[in-house]
Order: sequence, then structure tokens, then C-alpha cells
Amino acid sequence: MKLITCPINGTRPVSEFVYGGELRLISDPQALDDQTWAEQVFYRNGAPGIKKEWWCHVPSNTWFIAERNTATDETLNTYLYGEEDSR
Amino acid sequence: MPFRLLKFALSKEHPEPRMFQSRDRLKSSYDAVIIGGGGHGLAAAYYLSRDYDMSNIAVIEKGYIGSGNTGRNTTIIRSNYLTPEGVKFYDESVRLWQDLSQDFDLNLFYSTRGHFTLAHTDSALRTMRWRAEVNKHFGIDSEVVSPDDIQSACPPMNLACGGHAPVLGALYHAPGSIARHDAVAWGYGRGADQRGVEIHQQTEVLGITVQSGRVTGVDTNRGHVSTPKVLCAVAGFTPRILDMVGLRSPLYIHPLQALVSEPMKPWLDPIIVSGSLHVYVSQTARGELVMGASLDPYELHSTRSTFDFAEGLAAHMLELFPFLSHVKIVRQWAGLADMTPDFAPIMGKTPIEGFYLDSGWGTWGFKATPVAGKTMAHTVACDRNHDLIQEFSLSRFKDYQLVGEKGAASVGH
Amino acid sequence: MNEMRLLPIPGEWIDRRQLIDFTFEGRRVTGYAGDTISSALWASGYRILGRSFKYHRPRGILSFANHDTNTLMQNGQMLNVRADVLSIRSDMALTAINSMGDVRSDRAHVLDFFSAFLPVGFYYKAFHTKKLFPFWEKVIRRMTGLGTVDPSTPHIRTAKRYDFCDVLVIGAGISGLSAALSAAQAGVDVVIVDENLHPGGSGQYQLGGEMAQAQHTANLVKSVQQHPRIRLYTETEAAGYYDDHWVPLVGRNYLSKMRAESVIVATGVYEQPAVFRNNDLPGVMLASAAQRLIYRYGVKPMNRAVVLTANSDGYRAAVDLIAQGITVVAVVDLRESYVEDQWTKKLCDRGVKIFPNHCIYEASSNPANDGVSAAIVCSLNSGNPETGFAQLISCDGILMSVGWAAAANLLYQAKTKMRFDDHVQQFVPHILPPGIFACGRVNGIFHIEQKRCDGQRAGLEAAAYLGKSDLTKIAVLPEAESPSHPFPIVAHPKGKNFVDFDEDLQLKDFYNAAQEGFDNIELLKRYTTVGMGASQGKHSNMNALRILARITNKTPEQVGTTTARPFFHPVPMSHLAGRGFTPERRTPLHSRHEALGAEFMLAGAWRRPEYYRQRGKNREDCIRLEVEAVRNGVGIIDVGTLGKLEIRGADAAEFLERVYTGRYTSMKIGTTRYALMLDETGVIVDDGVIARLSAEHFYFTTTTSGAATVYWELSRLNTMWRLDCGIVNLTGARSSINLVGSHARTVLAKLTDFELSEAAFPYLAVREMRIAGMPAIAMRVGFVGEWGYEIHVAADSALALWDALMNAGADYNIRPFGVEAQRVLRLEKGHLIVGQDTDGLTTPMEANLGWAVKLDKPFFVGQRSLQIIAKRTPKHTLVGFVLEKNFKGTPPQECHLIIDNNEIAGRVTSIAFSPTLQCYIGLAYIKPGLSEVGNSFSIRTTDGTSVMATVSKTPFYDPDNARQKKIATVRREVVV
Amino acid sequence: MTGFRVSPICDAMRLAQRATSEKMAKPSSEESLIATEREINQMRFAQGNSSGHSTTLGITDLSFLTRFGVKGAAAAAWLHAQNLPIPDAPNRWLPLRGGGLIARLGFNEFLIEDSINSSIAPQLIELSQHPPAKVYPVLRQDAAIALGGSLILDLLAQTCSLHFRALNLSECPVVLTTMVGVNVTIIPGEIYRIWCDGTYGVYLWQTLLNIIEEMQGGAVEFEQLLPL
Repeated sequence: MKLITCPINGTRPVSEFVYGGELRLISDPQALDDQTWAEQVFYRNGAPGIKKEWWCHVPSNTWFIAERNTATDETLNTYLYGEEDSR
Repeated sequence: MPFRLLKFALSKEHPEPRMFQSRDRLKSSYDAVIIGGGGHGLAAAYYLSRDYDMSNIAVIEKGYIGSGNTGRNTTIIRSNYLTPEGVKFYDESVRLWQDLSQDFDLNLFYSTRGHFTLAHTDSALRTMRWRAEVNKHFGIDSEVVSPDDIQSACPPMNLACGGHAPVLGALYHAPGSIARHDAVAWGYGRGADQRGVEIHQQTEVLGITVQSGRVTGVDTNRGHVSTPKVLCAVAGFTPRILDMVGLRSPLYIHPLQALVSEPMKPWLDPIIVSGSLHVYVSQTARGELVMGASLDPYELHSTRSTFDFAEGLAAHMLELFPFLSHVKIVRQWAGLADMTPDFAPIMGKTPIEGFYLDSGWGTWGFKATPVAGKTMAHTVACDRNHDLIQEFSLSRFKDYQLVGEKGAASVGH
Repeated sequence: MNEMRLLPIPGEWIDRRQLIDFTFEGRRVTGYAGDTISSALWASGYRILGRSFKYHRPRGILSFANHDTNTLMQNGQMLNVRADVLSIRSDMALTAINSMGDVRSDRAHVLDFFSAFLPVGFYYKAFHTKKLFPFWEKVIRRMTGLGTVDPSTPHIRTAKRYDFCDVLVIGAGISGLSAALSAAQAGVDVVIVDENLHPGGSGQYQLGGEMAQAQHTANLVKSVQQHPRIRLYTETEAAGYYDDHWVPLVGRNYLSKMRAESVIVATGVYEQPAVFRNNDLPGVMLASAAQRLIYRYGVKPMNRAVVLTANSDGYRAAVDLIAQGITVVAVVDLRESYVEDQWTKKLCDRGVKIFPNHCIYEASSNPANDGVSAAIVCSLNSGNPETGFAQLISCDGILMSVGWAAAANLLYQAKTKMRFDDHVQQFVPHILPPGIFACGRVNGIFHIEQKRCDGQRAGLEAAAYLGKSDLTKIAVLPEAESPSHPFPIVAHPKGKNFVDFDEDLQLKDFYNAAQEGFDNIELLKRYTTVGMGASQGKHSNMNALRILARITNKTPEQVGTTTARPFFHPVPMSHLAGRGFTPERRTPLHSRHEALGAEFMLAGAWRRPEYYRQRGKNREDCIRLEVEAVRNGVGIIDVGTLGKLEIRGADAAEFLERVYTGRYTSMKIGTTRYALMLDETGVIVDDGVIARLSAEHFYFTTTTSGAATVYWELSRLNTMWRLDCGIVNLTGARSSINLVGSHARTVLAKLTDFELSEAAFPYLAVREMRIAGMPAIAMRVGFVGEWGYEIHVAADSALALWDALMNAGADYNIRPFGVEAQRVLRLEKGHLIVGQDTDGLTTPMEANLGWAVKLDKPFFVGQRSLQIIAKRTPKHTLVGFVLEKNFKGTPPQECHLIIDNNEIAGRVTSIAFSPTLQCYIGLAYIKPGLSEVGNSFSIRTTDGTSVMATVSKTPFYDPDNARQKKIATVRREVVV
Repeated sequence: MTGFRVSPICDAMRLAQRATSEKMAKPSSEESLIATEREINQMRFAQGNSSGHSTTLGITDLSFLTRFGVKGAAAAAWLHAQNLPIPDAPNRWLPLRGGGLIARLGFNEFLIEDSINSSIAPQLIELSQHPPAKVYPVLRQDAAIALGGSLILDLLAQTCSLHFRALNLSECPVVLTTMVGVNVTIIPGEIYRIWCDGTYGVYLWQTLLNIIEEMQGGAVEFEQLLPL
């Protein structure tokens, strides 16, 4: 089974984790017109590549960010949200 | 023994021509380029050349024909969808399927087996009634049946499911069928080829040229071709192609895995699906059990296999069919499902003139092959969305006009 | 009957002191302990062990290496048993699986004579008229399949375990053993596995008559077995390679999921058959199969042999035969000349005739049709047989030793880039992924000394990869000559020169497939089905590739290989499934429900009482009585499966404002409020009740099914928003019980000193109090529409609370009620259930929950989408409806459709007979034009009949919520 | 009126009892009684009667021990102020003076469990009635069990994907992982301590006990597997 490293709990099989989707930073919703907002909500960055994603280590309920290559399934880096620079 | 087989015994040379020509080079221009030589792309080429007299077409395939999801799915065909637009669309598909072997003069082993979607909870049962009622409204043979009915269609099944999730009933869809998936691509490919369509395998699209909002050509690893029309029929690779023309979509790609067992004497006639147990299974003409489960839980553009999938699927299979304990699994594989937020496809015209989409096929693409080909051929030829796909346009998301197929997200496939 | 048994051989795997009887095709057979089914049968003179898949040709031993799929057998409930590797047992009653009647005279063998009618892909070209296909399909299905499943086979739960090691070595042949030893000596922990009964690999049977080599191998095995850092598992197959060095190991009765830091693949090679006419006759076998028969089982492969070869291995095999007293009539060498060495000399000395630059053009069948009578040998002219000069050499067996294919499946699965090495005529690893190593023959190293060196090299490299050793360069010498012939394939106008023995594919099938356009390796595979049989191409893929390369005028490298997927060998489903863990959750009151006769229903991992059985009453009556008890007296229900969350902190209210649609900052302490949760697109995902316990402390509930995901999502949002608050999930830690009905207050009053008057504890208030001595949170909320309390206590006190309430309520005929009664009760109140009365796309506007949405808040999840949605008319809205008061027919059911002008105009989401109102009531989505109160519409039921219904205001029952706010003084005052 | 507390695993033992007496097809005699009910800390629980299993493989219910949970950014400081030792890294534990333990779950969450003789947790519960900012008490209602015996690693290998052998026990690790599909907190050692959501307690206990019995172990008296 694929391994993922939780920044707190260490390296565990992927079955201990829940995928939370790509990290998407949405700017002030009220500043966007209807069309732009709808695109923000529905449209995805669908092509493969290195993406920042939410993952949760379920037994400890730890959410963190994983930088993962969605073409190869290699996780390049994991860190707690907002602590990217501290690593 | 059928008379047709005589010719093989009587002729000295193998009496069969090439199904598809191999071509040394691409022409410099085509009336249309179809990206993707899977079932859908080839079907579109077939109907374009047959029904719209368009044969100056190139089908461009990165691998070999049928190498994507056409050759990786679990071959289930049904039309018992939830929404009127879904039901009508897939019903037309089933109708086309039924005549396809004869149309092609190629045996697709289109085998009507009956399709049971098992309900293990009262909410699943409710959803099935919904589907049955919508289906019946459109003349689709579909009904909710009792555990006794299920048991008599598949006597050895353990409806108690080891006590964990007893079967309460099922949605039964008599036209549910399986077919020899590769042959579908070959049949469409041969038909298109005979009508002059060029199929270029091992040819990769590197870019699409767009000028003032219009498609003008396609760059490939074998050179540039100019064309006013491009149909993108590449399932799991759609987001990459969309990137080339600067379009965005709600598509997200998850692998869908499957397993096949060693052959055994036929014992399973119908197709059995259980959403709660994440299992679907049918027995092929060779006697193998072909099995699938739910999508992998996270985005990935790779057809790697995982062992946990095999473990989970086997565990669930044995709940329903404990007597398969000694049956061996031979092989596992995966395809890339291009999922949409409402579990309906994304088809038709796009904001870029001359660029047409046939995508969003998730886990239901195989069964749509004929109708997708037919409707996309119409759309490409007439530059107007076919009636059956009006509701499936890319713009529906921006307009919050989603198709309700996800309404009862109990089970796909 | 052991007519083919040799004298004892040192190191053999059988125990000649232990005789074992079993039956094959109803006949008694005797073998020795340690024999495989095939070796015991062969020793007893059996030649036809099975029938081929398509033409039902007689087949015997071919590879004897766990991929003789023509000899799959049925043993009782065990199907597709592999006779070439499975040890015999006295309780075996074996039959051949692909035979009509006795395998020796299989009635279906006539198919062989019709083979000309059945070329490659014949089934695509016939049987397909719409009318006739069902008939032909039946015929095909009768002929198809291998073994038979027995529906009475029990559910076998095999133990699975996780395991770990530094280095996993797969294959315990010379190179694997050497690798394990050198890695272990460098200080890492090693696990080495081998699928065979004993380790040693070809080091113990490809001997060329030199027993000393077997002794060397045995010594190496002993060093490995004695090394404290090495665990050696035999009879263990590496099923596949998965991401991050994960390799499931399949043993006879267990499955072990090995997580290695590094993997050394020492899986060796599969010997490949030569292709010539009748190369499938029993008695024609791979040289390595013959050597295994001899050295492992002491069984003579034949009495009089012709050896077809193209490498030095064939000469060694011939010497092995001679050493056992078997006559070798001739060695036929496909190569133009051969290098003279000790083995060729030995053969010349023994008078064996060697035919260089010759081929076997065909094998002749014996009169009994169960073996070989002769080899027809031709000289070669530029690789083509000179059929004019054929010689017939009589023999009863033919050995094939023309080359090998890398057993590289695991390497491919690990994403190794392979290249075709022209010198050894084999695919070898080109670029190995990090932590993956290969050695020995899979790496193109064949010479026994070099295999040892290559193993050492790989072992040290693996240790170095793990930081345990400085890499010392070990030189491995290349092969002197190619072990594999580039094209050991001879055409024959009459065919029957098999490439794939699983699928009965002949040479011409490949030419024909290519002619039809399937000239790409993947298409060729799919059209011909080469390599799709149970052996997964272990003996056929390489020859198919060579043939295609020749047809298309490409190199094998250019043709490329097909994708190798798991599994390496087929794995039983019982091994994959393991014990099968299905987690179940129970509320602390589960045993009480059981004792009360609860009928349980599934709710996710929970089991909830659907209703409580009563003697002499059917389900409907039981539910009705439960409903009536609540309406007329007092009822009690376990709602402990609800999600229960707590949020504390300065920003707690702000947090709730952002995730739920209502307004919470303004909530008074001690009050509760309905809470509706949306996703970003404005679709309803969950609902519950929020209680404000103090300024910075809220307690709230979610739906049963939403509990886990809501908690995850809230945790994620809090991680992102970084508000000053903390969320605690109390779903399992707290238990909750609803006490409802006009007597609820009286009952509760018996258990608490807390003031329960309407003034002190009004409707929709929350209070912390002690009940029966237990600290509890009580809410005056009313999903079911009566005066009621939802009481939350610590889970360990739930039983005490339940018992106390039941005791206190005994005088008032308190009755426990289940989920079904609750559904009816809430329906009478017109409350919707998220998931039943909403679906995956329902917005608050459609569900008539606009009142619960404060669109003018600064922000909440789903708000922006809702602003867009709110501008348009909903496609349908949720309304209440009633059937005629005296409706007598079959009532509609949930999800029946509303039909208007023959079009779908909506659907029923909830319907029930209301015992209180004495009529059918329900909720339905209906399109705008029909949704006015008082409007009639038609529901179509399953049998097609229409039932008229009328849109009604909700709540159906007690529209002013008086009963929740006022104690009903008179029973049965219900106004309908 | 005072209530009583019941261990979340109590039902499992009753079920086992019922199954055993059904298997023996006779009313349960003195010997066939595999479980007895006891009460400690006002909690009712059941336990195995066999004493022999603890050397090979024994399991026992320790849910009756009193415990306290707290989380939040200021939780460590608050506990420190209550004179408790704080493990210096996430997922470590420390013994408490007077018995019991404190486990740090991640950065900001703590589990404090008493020994059979101590009563720190009830005091902390009392003290946390009105917690300061960024201190959030967590109601602990765990199913708490202990496992011991020579075959324990084999049992763990069949039920949990973690590589326990690789842990450095001198670092006093705490492991948050899953076991037979249930989220658990594990403290490894001579005796393995496992905590899970009480509503999964019966399932976890029954699943483990089935395997333990296959391995010739069984449910034992808690005294045989008593923690620090």
C-alpha cells in the first residue's frame, strides 16, 4: 500500500488517510461575479502535475498539506497548513 | 458449426483482409481530426463517414486502438439511469448495441444477461424504486424485485451477506448486457477505415492551434495537420487536451480498478452489482469472473494497481459468494475515469469554435460508446449539439444546471 | 505402479518410505510423500494429464514450473489445482478439468480435427446473427471455463499479516541466496522467499551430471538458513510488486504483506518452448522440466530422448539424462555450430549423435496417441528447414532447450525500464527504480559462478542503498554465448506448432492476426489472446514477440513487451480477502434493545432498532403502536448514533456562522437552533441542532450518516481559518436518548430536582442538569412534535439513564420506539430527513428551507452559490401532500413519480400512513405550477395505477407546535 | 439516586459467555463460567477467569480506569500548571507520580489515565469545568484494553499495519493508527495498551478475542495485565 507521511504521526499506509482535494484558495466570494464564482466552484485543475492537496490522518484527525505528483503518485513533501516555509 | 467457418478450412491463404490500414504519414489537412482511438473516437469516425459522408478524417491515437478505457472496463451495458436525459441517451445506446454485431459483421459477444443492483439498506431500495419508475416512464425494462427473485436468478448467492449487510431487494434491469470490449473498437475502426477514415496509432497530440477562437489545426509528434474541427474523445486524458486549448472543466481523474479470475464453468448468468459492498461482477464467455468496485479515493493519472483494492474486493465478493474461496484471481488492472460533479457526461460544442468534447465518462463510458459516437458525429458534422446531448454541455456547470444523475449517488457502472 | 521411478538420488524431495495413494480420473495412483501430482502420475506411467483449452489435444508435462495450465485439475471443492507443483495427499480425488469423459479418451478431442475451421479469432467472425447468437452462446458457454465451483464450499478466512524487512529477496536460487547472504553479512535484515518447496533453484537440478554442484548449492542454502539476520520462506509466492516496496507473499495457508526497504528480484527465467509441429505431444517437454523430474522426484522423463537445443544448457540436460541411464539418441542443435566443451565431449564419448544446424521439423505421435514416437529432423539452410532431407529418429520423448525469458514481471510492475540485450537474446533491466535490484538470470547472468557474483553485487548494493555498506565493486563477467536462440520457431504447412499452450495458439495464428491488422504487440495479444491464459504468457509471450518482430521486420526491443500486471501467480480469493474485518458500532444501549425485541436495521456501521417486535403483532402494527404511544403518552428512543460535537473558544460562534446557514452569534445562552450545512455549490449536505451552553461553548448534533465527514470537514476548515476555537468529537463519548410525549415532563421530573416548567425550561432551550444523579445536557427540541427532551449523557452512563427513564415511565406505559416510528412522527410534523427528502443536488430553496438560511450574513459555505441560485425559480420544491381520507387501495411508495400530462412532474420522497391523522401523508418534490396548497396531482404507483393526492400545508399535525410548547392536558385532543 | 457506569466492552463478554454456554449445550457450570462481573470506580465490567493465557496471549478490559482528555493550544501549559509532567514531543507518554500515565496525542491533545490506585483524572475533570482560553476538555469514554503475552507481536501483525518492532520503546512512543478497521491509540511495551471509541469496543474486543483464541490465548483477569 502506498505510504504517506503525516507531519505529526509519521509514515503510514494510505488507508489511514482521507483525501481532501486540491488546496484551493478562494478569494473574497463577494468580489467575484457570478460566472467567475461558478467557475471557481466547479472547475478543477484537472491535468496531472504536482499539486498541493489536503490530506487527513484519520486516527489522529490531523489535516495537512501534501505536495503530490498526480501523474506518478509520488508525494514530494508534506507539512501542516501554513507551515510550508518552516520545513 | 456455422457455415461461415468453412471458408477458413477451404482456403489456402488466410481469407481475411486487414481491418485497419497502417499509414506512413499524416496528410497535411483533414476535414476533422478525432483525438483518441478508443471506442468513442472510432465510433464518431464511423458515423461521420457512414452517415454524414465525411471521410477525410484522421483518428489520432497515442497508443493503439482501444488501449484506453475501451480495453480496461468491465464491459457492462445498461440503460437504467436516473434522469430522463440519462435514460433516453443510454436507451438509444442499448438499441444501437443490440444490432452492432450484425452491422459490423463482427461478433461482439453482445450477451444479454440481466442486471441486478442489490440494495442492502432501505435508502438504497428507495433509490432503486426511483430509478425503476423513471425507467419505466421511458419504456425501459426496469423494476424493483424481492430477495426471492434475486435468489432464483442466482441460486448460490448468499443474500445474508455474512450477516453484515443482508440484501433487501434489487433493481432488476433485464436488458443489462456484457460485450467483448476490444472488438467494439475493432468493429468501429474497421468500419471507419473501410470508408476512408485514417487511423493513426502511436501518434501523439502535442498541441492544438487556435486562432481567434477557432480551431485551425493539431500538432502531433508526426507533424502538424490543419483542420477546422477537432473532436476530443480521450476520457482520462481530457484535462491535458483542454489545457492545450486553454479551456477549464470540472473533470477530475480517478483510477478505476478491476480484477479477473481464472476461468471456471459458467455458474453466474446475471450481472450483479452491489453499491454498499462496492462490488460488481459478471462471468465472461470464457468463464472468467470480471469484477470491479468503486473508484480509487483520490486523484491520480496512473493505471497502477493496488493490492488493497484486490483485498477489499475479494473480501466483499466472498460476503456475497462465499463459495468462491478457492477461486484464484489472475490479473488486475486499472483505467482512468474522468468524473464530473453530477455523474453525467460533458459533450458537445465548447466556447472554442470547431472544438468538440466527448468526455466526462467516469465509470459509464463503455455502455455509451455507440450513442456517443452517433451524437458526436451529428454534432461535429452539423456544428450543432444533437438533441440527446443538449443537457450535457460544458456550460451547464457555470449555469448551475447540473444533470441530476448524482441525485441518487448509489451506484455507477 | 512406479514404472518410471529412478533409483534414489541425493537431495531428492520425495520420501520413499512414505507411500501416498490418491485417485486420478477414478483410478488409484501411488506416489511418494513429496511428489507433486504430475510427478506421481508421470512416475506411474500416465502421459495424458490434461486436455488443451480449445482443441482438446492430449497434454502432459511441459514446464513443470507452476505454469502447466493444461494440467489444471479439480480436487473436490478445489478447482484449477496446479498438478505440476501441488504435493499429493491421500485424500485427493483428482479429475482433469477440460475433458468430456475420461481424459484419455476425451470425447471433445474431435475438435482437433476441426481446427482448420477455427482459426485465430474465429469466434469474432461467426455465430453473431441476432437470432442465432443466444443459441451459439449457450454452446460456447458449455465448452468454456476450466474447473467447477462447488456452491457448498465454505467461506474460508485465511489469516493475513503485515510484515517488514530491510531487504526482500525474491527467489532462492544461486543468485538470490548469494544476495541474501551478502546483504545480511553487511548488517541488514533479510527475508528471502521462494515459491518452491525447497530453496536452491536451478543450482540443484541443472547439473550436467555433476553432483558436486548440487552440494555447493546445498552448502549455500545452509549458510542462508543459519544466518541470524535471514528469514527464509519457501512455498511462498511473491504475488506482485506494489508502490513503496510492498510485496504480498502468498503461502499455502496465509498471506503476508511484506513492506521492504529494498527489494532484490532474483526470479530467474522461464524456459521457453521451441515451436515445431506437434510440440505439444505428451513427452515433449522443456529440458528444465525433465531435470526437475529427475533430481527432485526421481522420475524418468522418458526412456529414449531426442534433445533439441540451442545452448549449452541442452547439452548439460542430455548429460543429466545419460547419468540416469536414459538413452539419448540425438542432440539436435539449432545453431550452425556448437562450442566443444566437457559436456559435448561427454556426449560424443557416449556415442550420442549431434546434429548442428538442424531443427526438429515435427514430432510424430505414437499409435496410442498419448505420446511421441519419433522426431523428424531436418537440416537448416539459413534458418529454414530443408524438408527434403528429413530424418526420422524414433524416441519416446523430446527435450526442448532453446532459450529463456526473464521472469521480470515484478520488475515491470516496479516500473523498471527494460532493454533487449542482443547478446543474451533477452530483456534485462536497464534502469531500476530506487531500492529495486535484480540479479542472476533475470539480469541476464547465467553462468553459475557469475550468478553467485551477481547476487553478491546486488546484496551489497541493496545494503549500500540502506546505508549499511560501502559499495565495493564486484565484477560480473558477461556470458560467453547466448543462452537463448533468436528464433527457435519452425513453420509447418500443417500447423499444430504451438506458441501458446494455454490458448492453443499456433504459429500461423500470429501471421493471420497480423495480416488482419493486429500487428502491434498489445493488439496481437488482445486479438489472439496470447498470454491471457492462466499461465499469463510465461511460456508464450517471448515467442509471440519474436514472431511479431519477424513479421513486422522490427527488433524485439522495438516491438516491446505487453504490460505485466499483478498477479505473478494467481492468488485464491480467500487469501486476498483474509479474515474480512467489518467494523460495527453499537450504542451503549444495544443490549437493552436486544432484550426488548428490537428488529435492527443498518445505518452505516451502526445497527439501529427499526421497531420493537411485539408478540402477535406484525411490523406495521408494532410501528403504529409505537407512534401512538408517543402521541398519547410517552415514548423513548435511542438517538445515540447522531453526530455529537462540541466547540469552545472565543471564535466558536463565528466558526458556526461560517459553516452553517443560520445565525449563531446572536443566540442566547441556553437556547438551541436548527442548523443546516451546505457545500460550496449550495447543496444541502447535513443538518442538526446547535445548543449554546455558554458564550464560548456550543454543543451540536449532526445526522448519523454525516457525523464522520462533518467532523473531518469542520476540522479542515478550522485548520484553514485558524479561528480561536477547538472542536471535540463526542459522537462515541456521549449517548443521547429522546424522551417524548405528553408525559415526558412528569417522567423526567421524577429523576431530577431541576425546575422543568415552561418558564424555567422553555421550548427550544437547553439546560445542563443532573438526571438520576448523572450530569446531563437536556434540550427541549422536538423532531417528533411532542413535548420532549433530548438528553445527552456520558456514554458509560447511558444504560443507567435508560433504565431510570424506563422505570420512571413505567406508570405511564412508556414505550421504546424505533427509527420507523420516528420517521412517521416527524413526517406528521413535516420535518424532512437529509438524504431521504433531499438528494445529492438539493438546494435549501427546493427543500423549503429558505427560512433556515441567512443570506445576508457576511459569509457561510455555499452562500455565494446560493445567491446565484436564489435568483431563479427552482425546478421543483418540496411540498406536503395527503391522500384521500378514505383511501383504500395500494398506497404509493417513496420515489414513486408524480405524473402530469404524461410527463414526470415530481416524486414522492416520504410517505406513511399517519395513525394520528388516520390518512396517508407524505412529502414530494413537485414542479412549480402544481405546488399550490390544495392542488391535486397524480402519483403513479409500481403497477401503473394513479393515485390522487392533494398538496397540503405542513406540519400536518399540530401546525402551531402547541404540543411542543404546552403540556396537553386532555389526551386525544388532536384536531385533524 | 446514583447511576452506575458500564464498560463499553461489557456486552462483548456477556456475548462470549452466552456463546460458550450454548456451545457446551448445558447450563453453565462453575468451570464453564468464563467471565465474571466486577465493579471498580463505579464501573461495571466483565472479565475472563482464565489465568493461564497471560503468558501466551491475554486480553483484558481496563475501561474502568478513570481518565481525562484535554486539547488546545494552551493545554500543555495548563497541565503543567497542574503539576503534571508533559511529554516533550508529540506521540510520547510519561508515567505519572502515584501511578497512571499522560500521553501526548499529536501536538495539542493529551490523555491522562489513572492507575488503579490514583485519582488524578477526576481532579482534572473537576478543575476543567471552567477552562481558560485555548484549553478544551475532552470527554473520554474509551474502550480501554490491555494485551500481553509472548505472541503479542503476531497478533498485532494480523490486525494492524504498524511496524511495532521498529519502535524505540525507550522513547515511550504513543501510536495513533487503525486496528481491524478501527481508529486506536496504542502504547506499546511489555503490555500493550489500546484505546478506542467505546462504540467500537465490542467489535474490537470480539475480533481480537477470536484471533487470540485461535492462538490458544484468551481473556484474563485484569490483575494479570495491570499497567503501571
